[in-house]
Amino acid sequence: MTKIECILRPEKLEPVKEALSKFGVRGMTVSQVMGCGLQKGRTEIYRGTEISINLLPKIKLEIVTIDNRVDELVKIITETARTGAIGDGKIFVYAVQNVIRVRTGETGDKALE
Amino acid sequence: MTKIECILRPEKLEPVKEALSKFGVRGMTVSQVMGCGLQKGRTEIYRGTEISINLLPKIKLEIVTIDNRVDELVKIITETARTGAIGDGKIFVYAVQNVIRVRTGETGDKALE
Amino acid sequence: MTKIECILRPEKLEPVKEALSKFGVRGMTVSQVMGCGLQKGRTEIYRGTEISINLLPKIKLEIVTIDNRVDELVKIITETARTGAIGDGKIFVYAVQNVIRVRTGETGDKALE
Amino acid sequence: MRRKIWLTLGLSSIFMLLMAGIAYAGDPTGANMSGKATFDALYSGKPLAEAIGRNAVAINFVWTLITGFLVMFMQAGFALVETGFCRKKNAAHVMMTNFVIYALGIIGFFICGFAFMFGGASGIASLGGTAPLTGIWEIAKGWGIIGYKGFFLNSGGTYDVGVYILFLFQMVFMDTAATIPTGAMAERWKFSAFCIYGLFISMVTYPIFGNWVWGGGWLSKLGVNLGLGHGYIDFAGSSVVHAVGGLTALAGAIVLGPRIGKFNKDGTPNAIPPHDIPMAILGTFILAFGWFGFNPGSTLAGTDLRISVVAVNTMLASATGALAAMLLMWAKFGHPDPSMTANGMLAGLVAITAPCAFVNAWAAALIGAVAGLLVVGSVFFVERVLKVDDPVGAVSVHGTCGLWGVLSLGLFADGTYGDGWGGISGTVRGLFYGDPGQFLAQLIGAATCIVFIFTLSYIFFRVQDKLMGIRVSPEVELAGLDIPEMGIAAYAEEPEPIRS
Amino acid sequence: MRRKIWLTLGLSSIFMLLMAGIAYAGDPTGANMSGKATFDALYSGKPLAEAIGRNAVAINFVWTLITGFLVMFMQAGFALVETGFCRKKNAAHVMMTNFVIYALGIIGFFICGFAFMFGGASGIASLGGTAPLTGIWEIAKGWGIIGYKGFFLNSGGTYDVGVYILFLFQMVFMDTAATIPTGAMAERWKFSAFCIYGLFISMVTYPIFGNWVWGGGWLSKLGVNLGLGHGYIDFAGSSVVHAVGGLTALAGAIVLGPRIGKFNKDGTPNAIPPHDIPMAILGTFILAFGWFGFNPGSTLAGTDLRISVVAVNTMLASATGALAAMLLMWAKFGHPDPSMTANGMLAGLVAITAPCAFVNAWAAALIGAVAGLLVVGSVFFVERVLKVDDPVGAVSVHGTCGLWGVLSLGLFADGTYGDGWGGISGTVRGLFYGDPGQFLAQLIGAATCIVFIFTLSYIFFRVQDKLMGIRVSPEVELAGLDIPEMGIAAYAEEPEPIRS
Amino acid sequence: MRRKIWLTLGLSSIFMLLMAGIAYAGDPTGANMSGKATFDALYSGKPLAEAIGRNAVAINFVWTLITGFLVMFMQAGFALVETGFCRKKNAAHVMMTNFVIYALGIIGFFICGFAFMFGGASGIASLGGTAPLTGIWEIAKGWGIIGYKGFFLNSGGTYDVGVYILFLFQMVFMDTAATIPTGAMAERWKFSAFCIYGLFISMVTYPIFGNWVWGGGWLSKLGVNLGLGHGYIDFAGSSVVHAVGGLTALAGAIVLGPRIGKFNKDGTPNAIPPHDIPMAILGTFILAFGWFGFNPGSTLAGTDLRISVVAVNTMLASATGALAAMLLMWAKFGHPDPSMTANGMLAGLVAITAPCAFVNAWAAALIGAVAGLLVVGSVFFVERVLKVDDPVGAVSVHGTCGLWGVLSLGLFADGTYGDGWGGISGTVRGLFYGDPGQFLAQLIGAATCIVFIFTLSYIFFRVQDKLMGIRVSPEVELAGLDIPEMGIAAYAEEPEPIRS
Ligand SMILES: Nc1ncnc2c1ncn2[C@@H]1O[C@H](COP(=O)(O)OP(=O)(O)O)[C@@H](O)[C@H]1O
Ligand SMILES: Nc1ncnc2c1ncn2[C@@H]1O[C@H](COP(=O)(O)OP(=O)(O)O)[C@@H](O)[C@H]1O
Ligand SMILES: Nc1ncnc2c1ncn2[C@@H]1O[C@H](COP(=O)(O)OP(=O)(O)O)[C@@H](O)[C@H]1O
Repeated sequence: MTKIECILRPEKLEPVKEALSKFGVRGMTVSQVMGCGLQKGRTEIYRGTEISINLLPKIKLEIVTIDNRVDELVKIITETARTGAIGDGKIFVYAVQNVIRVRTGETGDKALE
Repeated sequence: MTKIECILRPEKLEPVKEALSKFGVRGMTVSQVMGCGLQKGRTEIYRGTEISINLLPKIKLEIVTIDNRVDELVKIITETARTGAIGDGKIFVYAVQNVIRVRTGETGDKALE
Repeated sequence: MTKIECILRPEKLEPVKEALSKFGVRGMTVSQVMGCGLQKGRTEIYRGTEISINLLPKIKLEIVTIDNRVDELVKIITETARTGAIGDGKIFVYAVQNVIRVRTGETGDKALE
Repeated sequence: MRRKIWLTLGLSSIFMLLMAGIAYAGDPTGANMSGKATFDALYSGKPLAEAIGRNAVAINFVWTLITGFLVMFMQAGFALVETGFCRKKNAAHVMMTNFVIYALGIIGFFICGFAFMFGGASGIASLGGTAPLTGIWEIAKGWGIIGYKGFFLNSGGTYDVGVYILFLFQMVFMDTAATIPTGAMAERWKFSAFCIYGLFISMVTYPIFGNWVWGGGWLSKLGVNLGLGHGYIDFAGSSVVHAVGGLTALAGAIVLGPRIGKFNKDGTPNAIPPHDIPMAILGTFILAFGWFGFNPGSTLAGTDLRISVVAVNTMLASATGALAAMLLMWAKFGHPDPSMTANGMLAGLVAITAPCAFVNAWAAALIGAVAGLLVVGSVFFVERVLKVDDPVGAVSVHGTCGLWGVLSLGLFADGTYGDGWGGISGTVRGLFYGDPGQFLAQLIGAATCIVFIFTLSYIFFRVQDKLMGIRVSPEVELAGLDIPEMGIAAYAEEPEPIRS
Repeated sequence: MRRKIWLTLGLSSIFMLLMAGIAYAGDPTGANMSGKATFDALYSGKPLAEAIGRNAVAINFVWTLITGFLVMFMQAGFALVETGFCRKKNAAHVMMTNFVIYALGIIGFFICGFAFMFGGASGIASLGGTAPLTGIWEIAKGWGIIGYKGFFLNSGGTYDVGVYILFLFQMVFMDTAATIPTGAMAERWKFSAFCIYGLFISMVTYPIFGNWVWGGGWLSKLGVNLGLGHGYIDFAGSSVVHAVGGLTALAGAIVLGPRIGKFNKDGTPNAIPPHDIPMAILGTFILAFGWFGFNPGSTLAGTDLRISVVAVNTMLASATGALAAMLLMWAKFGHPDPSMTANGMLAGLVAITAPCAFVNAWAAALIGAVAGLLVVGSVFFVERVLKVDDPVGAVSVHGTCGLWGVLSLGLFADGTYGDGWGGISGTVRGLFYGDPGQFLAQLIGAATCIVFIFTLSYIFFRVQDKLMGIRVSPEVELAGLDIPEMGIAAYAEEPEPIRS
Repeated sequence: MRRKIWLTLGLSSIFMLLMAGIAYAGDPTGANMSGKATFDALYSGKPLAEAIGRNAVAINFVWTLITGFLVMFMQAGFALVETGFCRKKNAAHVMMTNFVIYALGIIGFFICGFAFMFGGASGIASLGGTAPLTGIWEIAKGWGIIGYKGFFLNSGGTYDVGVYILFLFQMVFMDTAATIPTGAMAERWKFSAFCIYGLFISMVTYPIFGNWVWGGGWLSKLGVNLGLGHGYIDFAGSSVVHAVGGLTALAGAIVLGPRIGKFNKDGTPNAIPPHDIPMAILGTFILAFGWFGFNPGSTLAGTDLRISVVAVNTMLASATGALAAMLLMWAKFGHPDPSMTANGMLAGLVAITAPCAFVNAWAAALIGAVAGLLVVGSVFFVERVLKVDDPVGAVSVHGTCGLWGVLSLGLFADGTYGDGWGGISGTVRGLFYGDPGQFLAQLIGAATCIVFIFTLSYIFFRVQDKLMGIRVSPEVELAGLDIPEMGIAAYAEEPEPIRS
């Protein structure tokens, strides 16, 4: 089993969710994060004094899936979330040792069905 | 070392925390996330128009522990967090390469003691 | 590729960010979490009744990096974030299977450049 | 761009300076105005005394309306205090009960509440007389029980400016009482059940007890009938409004039971922290502001210059109440608890409401300080001894301190005001100033309030609970009442841009 | 430490008790005051009738100013309602438009708006006459179109207490109209474009239509000139203020187009949930409070005791409006929608604004209830049929219900008030009370309002859009207008200590 | 279910329509009321002039009380502005200082502040005379320094309606001054130290300077004693209230030092963004609303029709202040900074406070605009030159613009008002209208304010800091003052259901 962790633009959450749901992905976990990367943040002015904002709001989307769907999922997400401008985000892929469904106690791939 | 990442119902945080603390677990990290799975969300109506809410509030609980306590911990959490209804959540288990305690610089299992 | 996940005191975010940026780290993701460990929380009194607050606010900082920079990064973070008092936080290190840059579709180490 | 703006600023300044030169032909102080012309426009042909009297009535109308508006604004204060002290997940629900009670109360009072309460209030001279209000039903001569004129502001010729102004002023008082239980019963009360309650208090309990005190009913006649001082006196409603609200709240909170998680198995309470302290303090400020309508307005007369004393007493008691509660908490627990300090100010205000016109400044300060201590004690008593869960302290603030208020009048009334009150000549004096009869009257009134209001309300809530259930399900309570009951969360937490 | 505090409390109590003994030599009720001395100080040597008239003017000044202040406070209510109903990411922007419109409106009205509107309003007896306001330009005798005295409160001797008070009272009314479109056009309106709009409405459209109704213009003369009742009557501004605001809002929202994401490709609407319900309800309370200035204050006279009827009617319509909307939503969708309930209260208030002085309590309740149902229907109509995106329901609340308000006057005016209004002797009666002419006048007024205001505003926004663009870019809209337009987020979300 | 609701709605409509038929026997306009009866009830047997005078006093009581209440409500405005501009982690603390200062101030003023300030204010005719206030201590004949009657509203027969009303009105002014430093000193001030400060300003500095200007002290006698115009004039308190507050704030902020992180090592400032802009703007609205009590109320007389000019001037200056600050920021930094725009409105209000009764509309607009520019410059000066950290701009808004206000009176007073002021016959004229003496008096007053208030406050804070420490520890400051000092966070962030 594999975990796909995506850092996305907040406004891309809806389209990505839809694309995944069309593809049959049921489970995912979403959280609000802040990040910086090549995208450098911006400068604001409050009462005439500059503030540099170098962490920008992003969405973290986590999907744990059976191994053989990883590539497809990554493709869908990449395509849907891309705008081509700096700040589009990154996807990180990790190995998962085990998954347990709390409700039933099922483990492994079964817990993901 | 292993990381146990649990997605739970928000109201189960307190009982799980208590159960773990009885079992002697000292360290954990908690965050607020939103998720969907088999549980399908709900529909609200605002000013007569439907909104479908398909991400529901969940709690993410992360515990990094020495390898041989994993099974016990998973058992405790599963039992405490279970209601039997859809939406109970999932537990993901990952391998951790190293742990460092910032205060002392200790690493590995030591850092978890 | 490796992920360095640090749980830090909120007030240490700025200094750590600066130290990393001096070292040339461009990408990171930050989120607000709550945690407990050796640090035991505190007791507040509201209208004469005690509330025990056992989860304290922390910052989670995630950096995915090429393998050979891990040790240096851990060192920098440990040194900058340390106060010597309980509650300084922990660093967890994980293996990352793959990284994809959404904008370009680049993968692996390239996606981290 | 910048240049343009500077240019504009410059030019307009010059223009304005030029205009200064223009000669003024108007009347910039009113010195040249003809008062006679206004006299003719308003009172043409009327005798001077008639015109003077009409001016006096107009002054009193202006006073009574504006102070009434201030009291209406207190609804917002209650809404904020209660919502601020509750949890985020119930914020829309608590807000909504406080909002809808205003509308429900208006309708209930319009239908019959006003008629039951003031149907026999007869003439209020300062408002030009309210002639049509002559209907009161008595169980014996002088023992009035309930009024019966003014249904829909229409029956028996009550389409009358004097009647309407009385309705407005009294309606906002009633709604103050009605909104108190929304605090004590918050975070678990079913909205549909609440709506029915809203009609009940505005049409039944409040008007009836109100009739006895302010509508010419039996409690106000204890002086004439039994020789007890000037009869039961509650100047602006420590009991009629606040204790009624507080006791209803107590009955309701008992029937509802505590919120899930409030008490441990061993009966010890847990603290459930408020979600927005600034909101609650803003609400307290609004209440303290509105109280300057509540108390001084209750003269129904701007021509009664005692209004200045009433206002100062109100202010002093609010201050000593807040400080006493703050110091007590600080001394006991090491912090000047903001929520209890806010409760303390309200406690002082509630307590001074009954005696405000009859006591002097030092007594007002003392009454407020006692209320500030009392409210802390009462909160602990309600929570730890009675084991009743009152999220905002409504029972203690309004119930306990309301009762203290009416008693304090019986102690401290200093004999400088109230000549002829309750049909008894001479001014009003409390126990410490030589009139134990007045204190006795106050005791009877307070006891009546407790017995009548608590009993009736308790029965009402019990019966209603049997018939329809007045509490939401545990699932709804745990999830928060906002979405299941209101269909919407108070604060949308869309995953939207957040700032670093 | 504790001991010390107790000691202090104890000692000060004793001290205070001691002070009670001190004899009072003052005048604690005002009974011994010399009214004669005040008479001499204020009116020395003046005839009694002159003095009585001056007192009456003073009463009316106090009344008009204070009610005007209440209306000014409604600006805060609008700001909260609109901001609460919008999204977090635009909260500073919405708040700021509501804030700046107040300042812009003052300046626009000061420069020429007031002169255009009231330049020929002539004498208002209750305020001691506003003698200098005699300039109105007529296309034919008795068909006034625009006023021309009072520019900068300075031209033609208008530095005059009567003129200034009229300015203040009318300025806050104008600003109410001006702030309405900030709701319907929220979350996508460019701030610089908004600023220009602010001058446009306060200097052009509002004053001109206002002149026709309140400034002695042709609509107010339909009675004298054409025999239609007492001419077009809008007591406190259902049309002059609210429909003007609502129709301008409609034109603006059409030109701006809907927010991104509001409508699906098939034209079905999406719900965009509000970010702060308690804020919106607090705003509604403030508006309902301020409305007690809006309607009763519009007598410009505390000596006109009808103010009590006006106030009660206002209150009743607000209640029935809220309850009708709530019950309708509850019945249709299963929840008492808080945002629509709040809209319902405002709808009732808007509707009763025109007829409040001319109808009785039951009619007020009915007018409010109809408005409460109407606003729900109108919201659906605007959204689903017109496909116009109005985030806060401003078009429906102020536009639709404003028009219903002026018509309802033509139906329900009961003939107890308004003798001599519009230069026509006899009281004002609606269709149901036997005067179809009055209803016709109301129809003409309403139609004029729609045609004149909507057309002019639509042209204005279209031209402005051509010239400078009135909508922000999609990127700005998606990111939220706060940072790009205001330079700062409404709520800083620094990663700072959060509590468990 | 749905059907039932429709049924109910239908039936009640029919019922109401039926009721319309009922004949009305009341008095729906007040036309049939007997003014004579009210005359007899209130003034039976009194001469007509006495009755007229009493009516006038009643008008003035109503006016003075209600405007005083509005001023009291400004406390809520200050609390919101200051809290909104500060950070989340200190929100409960900032709110609490603003809340508790109200209570502390009442007590301090009650004990001796009022007596020091107004002990020798003697008769205020419009309020029926305040006879008992005759105690002032003079260093030489006509050079009063401090009053000594009215301690506890009790000494020397001051249990008097006229004295009480003066207390109420003046107390809320004092509390306005007292709450200003809570802004400049926010986010680092120890609560216990703050409490002592609260007594200091309300019992010592404010009353003494106030005595010199409003209590019959030496500054008000510069006209009679030295021939400088009408003596130092500050109509509603640009200096007495605002500059006193602002200068005390400056002294306090200097002694406290800047917040951690405010200045970099090289002395350049960092921006610390506000946590709630809508809250701050709501507060600004409340302040602007309350200011209509502040300035017009300061006539202490509704019978003084100049109140309309005062109110309009206040409104105009608030608008030009806001717009000037907004345009300046927009031009310089590309955004109409909301926080500075709000500061600008307050700046205009502060500046017009002294001259509001003596100038005309165009001058008011100009004074406000200058204040709007001045406040921006002053904020930069304080932050970048003085290196003083003032989180909310209190020093600039109240200090700088307060001083500008009193000087502007000396420039622009136009000679239409103030006959007999300060014991000097003739109206008040500023430099531009021919009276340099008046301007000189204003300069002396402003200088006295700076020297006296700043020095005394600075010494006070320094000494207090030595004795007990007035600043929280760095740990507390970093963590936020809410939990360590108040025991509770302003906003509970329990992990509770959040919405997607
Ligand atoms: N090395 C990294 N480790 C963790 N998170 C990262 C890393 N690089 C980027 N991110 C996350 O991805 C987001 C987008 O990165 P950015 O470099 O701006 O995008 P891109 O390079 O694809 O244009 C960042 O805001 C941050 O949250
Ligand atoms: N494949 C997945 N990847 C990531 N998170 C998931 C996944 N499946 C479920 N979750 C998380 O677990 C929560 C509960 O899942 P759900 O399927 O509703 O529970 P169950 O199947 O145990 O009844 C979801 O809200 C989501 O946050
Ligand atoms: N075993 C663990 N698993 C997950 N998170 C942990 C663990 N131990 C500690 N943490 C996180 O690290 C934070 C600091 O831990 P703590 O033990 O108080 O620090 P230290 O031991 O270095 O003084 C905690 O608040 C928690 O968020």
